[in-house]
Amino acid sequence: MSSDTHQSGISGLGGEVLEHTEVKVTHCYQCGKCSAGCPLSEEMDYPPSVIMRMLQTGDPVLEEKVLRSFTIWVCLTCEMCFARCPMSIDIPKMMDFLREKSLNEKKANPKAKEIVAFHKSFLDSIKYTGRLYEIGLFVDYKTRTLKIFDDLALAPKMMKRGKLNIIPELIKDRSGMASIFRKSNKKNKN
Amino acid sequence: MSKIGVFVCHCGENISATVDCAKVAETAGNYDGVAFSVDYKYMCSDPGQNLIKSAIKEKGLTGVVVASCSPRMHEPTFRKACAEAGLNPFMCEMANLREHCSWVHEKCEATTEKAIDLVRILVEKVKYNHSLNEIKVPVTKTALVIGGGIAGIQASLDIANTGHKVILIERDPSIGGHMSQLSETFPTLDCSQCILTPRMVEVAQHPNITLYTYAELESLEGFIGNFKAKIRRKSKSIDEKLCTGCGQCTTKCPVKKIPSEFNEGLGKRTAIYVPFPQAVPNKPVIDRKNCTYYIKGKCKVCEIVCPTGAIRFDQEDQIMEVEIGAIVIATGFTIKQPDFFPEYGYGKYPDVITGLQFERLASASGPTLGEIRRPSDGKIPEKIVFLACAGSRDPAKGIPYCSKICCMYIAKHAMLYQHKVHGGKSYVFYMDIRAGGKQYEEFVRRAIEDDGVNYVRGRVSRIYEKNGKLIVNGVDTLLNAMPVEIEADMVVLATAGIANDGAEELAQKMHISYDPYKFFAEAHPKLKPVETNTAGIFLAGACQAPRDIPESVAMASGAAVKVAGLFSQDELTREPIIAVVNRQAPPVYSSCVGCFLCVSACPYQAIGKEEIKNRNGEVIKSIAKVNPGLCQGCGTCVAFCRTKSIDIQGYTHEEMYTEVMALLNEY
Amino acid sequence: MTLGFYPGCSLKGSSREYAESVLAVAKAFDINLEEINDWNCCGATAAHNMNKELSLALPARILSLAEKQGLTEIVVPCAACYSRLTVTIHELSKDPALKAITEANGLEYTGSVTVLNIVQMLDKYITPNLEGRVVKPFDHKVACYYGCLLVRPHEILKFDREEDPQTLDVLMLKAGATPIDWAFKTECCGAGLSVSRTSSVGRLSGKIIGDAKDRGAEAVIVACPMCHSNLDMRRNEIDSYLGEKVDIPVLYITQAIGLALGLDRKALGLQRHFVKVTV
Amino acid sequence: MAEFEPKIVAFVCNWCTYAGADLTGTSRIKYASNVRIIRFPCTGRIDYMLLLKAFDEGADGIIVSGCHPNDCHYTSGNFHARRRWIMFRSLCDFTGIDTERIKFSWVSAAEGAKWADIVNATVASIRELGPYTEYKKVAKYPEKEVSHG
Repeated sequence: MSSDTHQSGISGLGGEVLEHTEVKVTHCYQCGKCSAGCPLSEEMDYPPSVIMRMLQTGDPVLEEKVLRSFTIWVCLTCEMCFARCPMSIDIPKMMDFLREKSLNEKKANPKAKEIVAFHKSFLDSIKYTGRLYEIGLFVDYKTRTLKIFDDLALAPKMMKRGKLNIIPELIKDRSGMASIFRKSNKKNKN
Repeated sequence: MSKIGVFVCHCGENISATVDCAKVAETAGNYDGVAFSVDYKYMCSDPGQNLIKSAIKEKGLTGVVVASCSPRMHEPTFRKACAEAGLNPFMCEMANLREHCSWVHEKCEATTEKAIDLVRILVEKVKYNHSLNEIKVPVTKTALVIGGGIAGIQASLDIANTGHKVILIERDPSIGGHMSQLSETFPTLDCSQCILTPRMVEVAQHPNITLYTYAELESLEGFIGNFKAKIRRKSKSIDEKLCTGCGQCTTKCPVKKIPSEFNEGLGKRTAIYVPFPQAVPNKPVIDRKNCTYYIKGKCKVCEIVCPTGAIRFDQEDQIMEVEIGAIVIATGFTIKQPDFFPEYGYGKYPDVITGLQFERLASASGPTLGEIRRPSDGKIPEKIVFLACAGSRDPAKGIPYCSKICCMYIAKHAMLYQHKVHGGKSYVFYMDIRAGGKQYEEFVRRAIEDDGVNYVRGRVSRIYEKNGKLIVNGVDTLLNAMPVEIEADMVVLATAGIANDGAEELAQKMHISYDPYKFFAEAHPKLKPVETNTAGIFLAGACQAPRDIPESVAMASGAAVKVAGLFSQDELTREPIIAVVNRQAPPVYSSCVGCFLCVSACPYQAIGKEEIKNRNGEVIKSIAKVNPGLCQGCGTCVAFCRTKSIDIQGYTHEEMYTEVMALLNEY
Repeated sequence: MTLGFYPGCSLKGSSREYAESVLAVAKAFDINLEEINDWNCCGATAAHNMNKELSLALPARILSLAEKQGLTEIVVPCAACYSRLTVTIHELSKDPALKAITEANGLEYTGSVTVLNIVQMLDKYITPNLEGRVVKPFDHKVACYYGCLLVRPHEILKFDREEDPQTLDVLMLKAGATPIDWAFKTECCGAGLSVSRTSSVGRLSGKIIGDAKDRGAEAVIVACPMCHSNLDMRRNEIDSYLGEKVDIPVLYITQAIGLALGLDRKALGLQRHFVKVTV
Repeated sequence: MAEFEPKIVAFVCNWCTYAGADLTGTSRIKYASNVRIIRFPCTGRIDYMLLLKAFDEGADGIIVSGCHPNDCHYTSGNFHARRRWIMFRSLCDFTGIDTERIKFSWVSAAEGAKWADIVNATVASIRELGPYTEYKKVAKYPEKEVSHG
C-alpha cells in the first residue's frame, strides 16, 4: 500500500480502492442517493450505498462479501450514481476495480456467471479478430453458459434484416492486438 | 543616559525553581544603563508593584523591564503601575521568564543563561523605546443598521432603547424580512406576523429610529466612531408626506399580474404596490420595471385616483450622506430556487416548491388564505413529500455546509400540513435530523409521534412528473437502502440557505471579510461572533450564516450591546501601536518616495496619500499617510517599504534590530 | 470536407442501418467520412469491467491510428465507443503512468484528435445548413432518448446538461418534429446486460418505452446502437414487462434527419428494424 | 567534547505563535533551551533583512512562525510573510545563504505541543548542520577591510 493510503487512514479494501481509483470511501455520508437513483438497485444484493458502508467498516468479513457480491456484476456503469452523488464519489470507477479484483481472486458471484461469461466471450472475440464477431460471440457465450435456447429466435430475425455477419471482419494487425491483450493481462495477474 | 530598572520575579517558585533569579538580577544590574536591579517573590502583588513604583520615583528610572510571566498575562498590570508612578507606560517591557523559560526547561545553567539573555534583549530595547500616548478618537453616537428583517429590527430597537440614534435602512419597500413571510414559527407554532408586527410598528414609531425603506448603502468610508455613509434612497415615485396609504391606487392599478415577491411568486401584485397588508411603512411604491407609464409613457391611473395628489412620476433617486459611529449589518439571507436542481426538474414542475413558498401557502394571509393547495391546479395535495438538504450538505453543488434551519421548519411544515389536511400523507426524506435547540427535538418527535409524519432516512435521487403526479425516487437507508417510490401531489424542497445577492459587493464596500459562500465573516468564531474584523462594524442574523429566529434575535441584541458599549464613551482610546511615516526637515520632508506599495499592502485601507505643499499651495511631494483611526498595527506596510520610511511604533526597526544584536552579541 | 470516422463494431453488424444513415446524411451535406484504417473494437463494457489497462489500451490504439492517418476530428456515432474514447483521452492526459502503459504497447498518441459524437457532429456541421434542406418535415411527436453514455460522466464529456438534455430535441425541432417533454431521457436501457441478463433489460427498457408511449410519442429517437438494439430488438421482453404490445418505432437521429431531408428509406436502413417504422 | 549548542532565534507573531509558546509553558512541555523568542505584532511585519542580520550577528538557525493561513489576527499578514518567504528563500538559495537553517512554520495559539516539536526538530537539524562558523567569519571581517570594497 502506498504511503498515501496509509496517511488517509483507510486500510484494507477501502485503502486499495483509494490507491487504484482515488475513490475515498470515507467521503460517503450514507445519504443513499446512489441507491435511490440506481436503475438496478433492486436487483442487487447490496445497493451501492450499502457497498460503500461495508467498505467503510474495514471489516474483512464485509469486504469479502463485497468481492463476492452480485452487485458489482449487475452494475451497468450507467454513471447515474456518480452524476448525482453530492460528494462526487466515482462509484462506477470503484465498481470497475472491485470487479477486476473479484475476478482475479476468483470470487465472482455465482449468480453473475452469465454476465462474466458474456464479458469473457466478448473479449475473446475481439482478441482474435480485433473486432466484435457477433455470431462467434453468441456461440462462445452459449457454450460457456449452456443457455443454448435463450435468444435463439433472435438470430434468424437479425440475419434476415442483415444485422449479422456470417464471416468475421478481421483486422490486419492481429499480432498487435494479441500483444495488447497479453501485456494488459500480465500486469493484471500479479 | 538611560536609567533602567530590572525587576526579576520568582513567581513563587514557578520561575525560581529552575532559574537562578538572584543571578539574573545581579547580571542585569551590571549592564550599561541599568540603574536598579532586584529580584522579588511576587512582582505582580501590591508590594511588588510598589517596589517598581518607588524605584521609578526614587531612582528617576527612564525605563522598566519586568522579568516575570508572559506579557499576555500581566503587561497591562505593570504598564499601569509605571503610569501611576509617572513613567510613560510604553517605557515598560516584559521578559517572559516563566512560560518561555522556567516552565519549559530543566533547572540548569543554560536555563538561567537563557533568562539572562531574555532580560538583556529587553533592556537594550527599552533604551530605544519612545514615550507613546494613547490615541483618542471622538465617537459619533448614531448607529446605522442595514437590513430591516427581524435581526435589524431587534438591533435597532435595542440600540434606540439605550438612548442612541439609529438609522435603519431596508432595500425592500417594507421592513419585516423573511420572518414576515412565515406562517407559524417553531417550536411553539405561534403566528409569525402576530409576534413580528408589533415590533415593526415600534420601529416606525420610535423617536430614536429613522427608517428609510427602499434604500441601500451606496458607499462607506471612515473608521470606528467616525464613519460616513452614503445611502441611496431609491425613488418610490410617491410623496410619502402626502400619501395616506388609502390604497386607492393599488386597487385601481391596471397591471395586476406581477408575481408577488412577498408571496414567493404564488400570488400576484400590481405595479404600484404595498408588499403586504401589514407593511411598515404602509405606503406604496411604483415598480418602474412593470409600470405601464414607465414602459409605454401613458396610463397614470394611480395619479388620477390618488385623493392627495401624492404620485410623483419624475421623482429621482436621492443620495443622502450620514455620519455614524457604528454599523450593524443585518442583511439576512436568501434561498436556492428549484431551478438549481437538475434532478428535481430544473424548476419546471410548478408543484415542486420551496420551503418559503410553503410558508406562504400555509399562512392565513397568503394566496390561498392558509389552505394547502398546489400551485398547478389548486388541488389539495393528498400526498406531500418534503426533502431536507436540498442543496445543503452537497459539495458537488458547491454548498458543503448545513443550512441549519431546514430540519426544524420541515418538521413544522409537515405538522402544519397534517393539521390542515386531514387524512393527508406526508413524507420527509432526511439524512440526519438536526434539532439541537430548546424544545426542538421534542418538536420533531411530536411531528413523528403525534402527527404521523413519515420520516424516511435517505436522499431523493430524482423527481419527475407522470399523469399529474410527481414521482419521487428515494431510498430508505435504514432498510438496506431499499428503493422508495412515492407518487406525490406536491413536493417541498428545503433548499439551501445562501448569502444574499450582492453580499459580496456590500462586503467590499464595507471592507469586511466574507467566507467562500459569501456569508460575512465574524472576527472570531467563538469569542467575537458579532464583531467583524473592521472595528465598529457588527453582524446580526443570517448574513453571517444560516440562522433561525431566536439566534438572529440573540445576535442582534449582542451586536446592539457592542454598539451601546462603544457609544458609552465620548472618546475611544487605542493603543498607539500604529504605523507612522517619517517626516524630515525640508527640503526632503520625508524619505517616503511615494511608491504607495504600502497602500495596497494594508489590509485595513488605513494608508492614504498626503500632499506636501509649499507656502503657495503648490504640491511639492506626495507621500504616504497613515490614518491612526484605521491602523491596527500589523506592520505589513513596514516590511513592504523599500525606503524604510514607514515604521511601527513599539516595534520600530531600531528596536527590533537592537533586540537581535543584543541577543547575539553576547549569546 | 473530410472527417475521420470510427464506426465501431455494432455499426458493421447489428446496427448497420445506423452506419448507413450516418453516411447517407453526411453525403447529403458533402461530408466525406474517412474510416480509420484497421480500427479495432473499443473494448466496450466488457473491457472496463474486467481489465482497466485493456479498457484504455484498446481505445488508445484507435486514437493512435487516427493520429497516424492525420485525422484531427473523428466522428464516433456509437455512444458507447464515444464514451470509451473520451474517457481514454481524459485518463491518458491525467495520469502519466497510464500513458506509459499505452506506450509500452507501441502506441503513440499525442492528443491531437478530437472525438465527436453524432449529436456534436450534426450540431457542428449539419444544423447550421439544415434550414431550407428539410423537404419532408418529420412532423411527429418524438421522444428524444439520450441514454447514459452521451451525457455521463458530465465532468469528462461536458456534453449538454446531464439531466433533461436538449440537443437532440432542438435538432428534431429543426427537422420539423415536436419533441415531447418526458421523464426517461437519460435513464439506462440496460445496455451491456442485453444478452446476459435480458430480464433486467426488459424492465429498464420497458419503463422507457412505456413513458414515451404514455406521453403520446410516435417515435423514439436515439443516438446509440446499444440503446437502439435494446429498445427495438427486445420488444418481447418490453411488451411482457408492460403487459401490452407497444409498437412505437425507434429511429436513429440520422434516420429521422434523413427522412426529413427526403432521403430514400432503404438507404437509411429503415427496413432493418424489428419494429416496423411507420412514421 | 561537549555537544554543539546552536544559537536559534525565533521571530514569532504576538497572536498565534507567541501565545502558542505560552501554552507550551502552561502545559509544562519541555523543549530545548537553545531558542530565544523575539516578539513581533505579526509575521507580516518581519522584514527579512533582519534574518540576515541575525546570521551576521552569529545565529546558527532561525525560526519564523506565525498564524495558520486564514487565522491571521490582521487578516492577511501571514500570507504576505509566506509569499515573501518563498521569494526570499529562492534569493537566498541563489546567493549562497543556507536556507536549511531557516524554519518557516505556523503555530496557532492552541498548538503548544507543536511549538515544542518545532523547536526540538530545529535544534536537532541545526546541530546536524553544525555551527554556521564560516558565514560568521565572513560577516565579521574587520570593518575597515570590508569598507574598502
